[in-house]
Amino acid sequence: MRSGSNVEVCLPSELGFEKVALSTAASMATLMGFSADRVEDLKTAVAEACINAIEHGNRLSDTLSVSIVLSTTDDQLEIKVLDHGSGVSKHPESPDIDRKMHGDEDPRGMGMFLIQALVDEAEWYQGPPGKSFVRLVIRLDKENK
Amino acid sequence: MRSGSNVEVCLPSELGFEKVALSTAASMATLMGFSADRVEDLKTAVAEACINAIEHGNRLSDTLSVSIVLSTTDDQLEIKVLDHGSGVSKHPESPDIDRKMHGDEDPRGMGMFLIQALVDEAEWYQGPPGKSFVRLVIRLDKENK
Amino acid sequence: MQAATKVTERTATAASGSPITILAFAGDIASTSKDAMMEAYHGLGASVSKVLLDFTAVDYINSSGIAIIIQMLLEASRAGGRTIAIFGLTPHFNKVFTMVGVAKYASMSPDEPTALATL
Amino acid sequence: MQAATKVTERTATAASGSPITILAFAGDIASTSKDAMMEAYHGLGASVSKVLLDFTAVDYINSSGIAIIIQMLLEASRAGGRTIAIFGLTPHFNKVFTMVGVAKYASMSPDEPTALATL
Ligand SMILES: Nc1ncnc2c1ncn2[C@@H]1O[C@H](COP(=O)(O)OP(=O)(O)O)[C@@H](O)[C@H]1O
Ligand SMILES: Nc1ncnc2c1ncn2[C@@H]1O[C@H](COP(=O)(O)OP(=O)(O)O)[C@@H](O)[C@H]1O
Repeated sequence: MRSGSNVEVCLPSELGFEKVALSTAASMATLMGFSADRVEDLKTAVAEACINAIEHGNRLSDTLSVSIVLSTTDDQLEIKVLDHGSGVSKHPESPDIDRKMHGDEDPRGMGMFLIQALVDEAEWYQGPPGKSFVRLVIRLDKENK
Repeated sequence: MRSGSNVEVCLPSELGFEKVALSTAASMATLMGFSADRVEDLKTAVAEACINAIEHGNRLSDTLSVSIVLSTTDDQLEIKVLDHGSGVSKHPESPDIDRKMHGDEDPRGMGMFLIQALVDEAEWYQGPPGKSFVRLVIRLDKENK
Repeated sequence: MQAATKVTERTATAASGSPITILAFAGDIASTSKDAMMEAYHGLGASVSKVLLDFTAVDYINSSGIAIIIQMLLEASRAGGRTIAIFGLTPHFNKVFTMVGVAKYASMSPDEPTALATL
Repeated sequence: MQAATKVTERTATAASGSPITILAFAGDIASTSKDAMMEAYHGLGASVSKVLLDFTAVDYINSSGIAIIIQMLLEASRAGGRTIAIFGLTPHFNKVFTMVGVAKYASMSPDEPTALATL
């Protein structure tokens, strides 16, 4: 595979389509040689990033789309998920199951936590419309660690 | 799923990336409710269409990409695979295994035949650069026939 | 575009002899699953004290889906005296459920026999 | 970006008692597989008269890959006296191989025991 090969996917802002992005990302990662375990981690991270872009970024608008840019280098896969919102302004607290079980915290609010826990790098950028994104990276040298 | 939801994928003109498109298409078709059998047929048709776009249309150029546009309606999935070549000017003969086994025909040359055999509609269009494409359709009402 | 969540109810007997109600899910577990899942849960008789959630036929779960399960655990804990346990998750989702803390409030087993043995 | 094709050679005995050479493929069968596949085929001793191609561990085959198999069948037919049979294809690729006519020149069985029984 040429280093620097890019794949781009555009999705409608409709829940469920995150599964299309997840399949595309899983296929790329498998081709690059990531193990089945890490591909599973990536699938969940990409799904959560797309759900957030669809729901929070594009607010389910049927005129806005979510872009996913997958870029490969020899040793890593970088995935940017872009939406038309203003981006993530503050990182939520990590979910606290005890607080959730006492009704002191919304049962939701686990997406960004999972993304961060499942990939090697996750960063959120606020940009002009269409250019807010989260950038995920998984690295091949983290295999078998 | 909203009727008219579109997904677009852009691939580099590098053999192997057809597998990324095939995964994306398979995921869309599965979400729409196509059976596992028909999803397998679609995977092969999309892979062959992408291989032709990469090899014949874009001639493996690292500056040209292949676009795949997947459009859904209530009862069908349409997939266009676009490249930067001048398109298919004449349809090849169907492959003849006897001629191949006698060395009278190239062992290759089965892609377009398979595409046509595996989907409900397949048409090739010659267009300006970036706009030559093959259009594939699978219809839900052909399920269980 | 989400695959509809199917919920099937069946009963079994735990190793201890207690009757167990199993809610088996199939399809996706996502925000759209909420009604199907919570209706099935609310439909359980008040006397049901042990519930097993069967994820064997599920292959996609997202964080909104996990929130529905947390909601169930919270209702069970509030009602008091009802135990919920989980089986049939893939190793990946076993890890994810553990990461978000679900494992602290519901025991998780690989399959039905193992789950029944622990109740 | 193609997964490298692995070819492993092993031997077995057919129901008829004849010795069989099995070439087992793993990975993708595509244009990039040509060298690995044809080298393995050319490496077979001249005395080998029955060859089974095992596709059990293959999950992607494209038309360029099928062309390589036709090339093998053609060489076997030209050499004379060598039979090639196929097993382990998924139902989908079984259909595809039949569509392009490969089934006319190589018998296709679902698995190894069935293939050995027919040789
Ligand atoms: N792409 C995004 N654009 C705007 N806001 C976002 C985006 N992603 C996440 N957020 C904000 O961060 C919060 C936490 O997100 P997350 O942890 O995924 O949980 P949930 O989506 O269940 O609320 C969201 O509720 C939202 O306010
Ligand atoms: N996208 C395309 N652009 C230009 N020519 C094409 C394209 N797809 C197919 N062709 C032409 O049609 C021929 C037959 O294609 P196909 O049946 O797929 O077999 P193969 O690719 O093995 O030659 C190709 O050799 C090529 O000349």
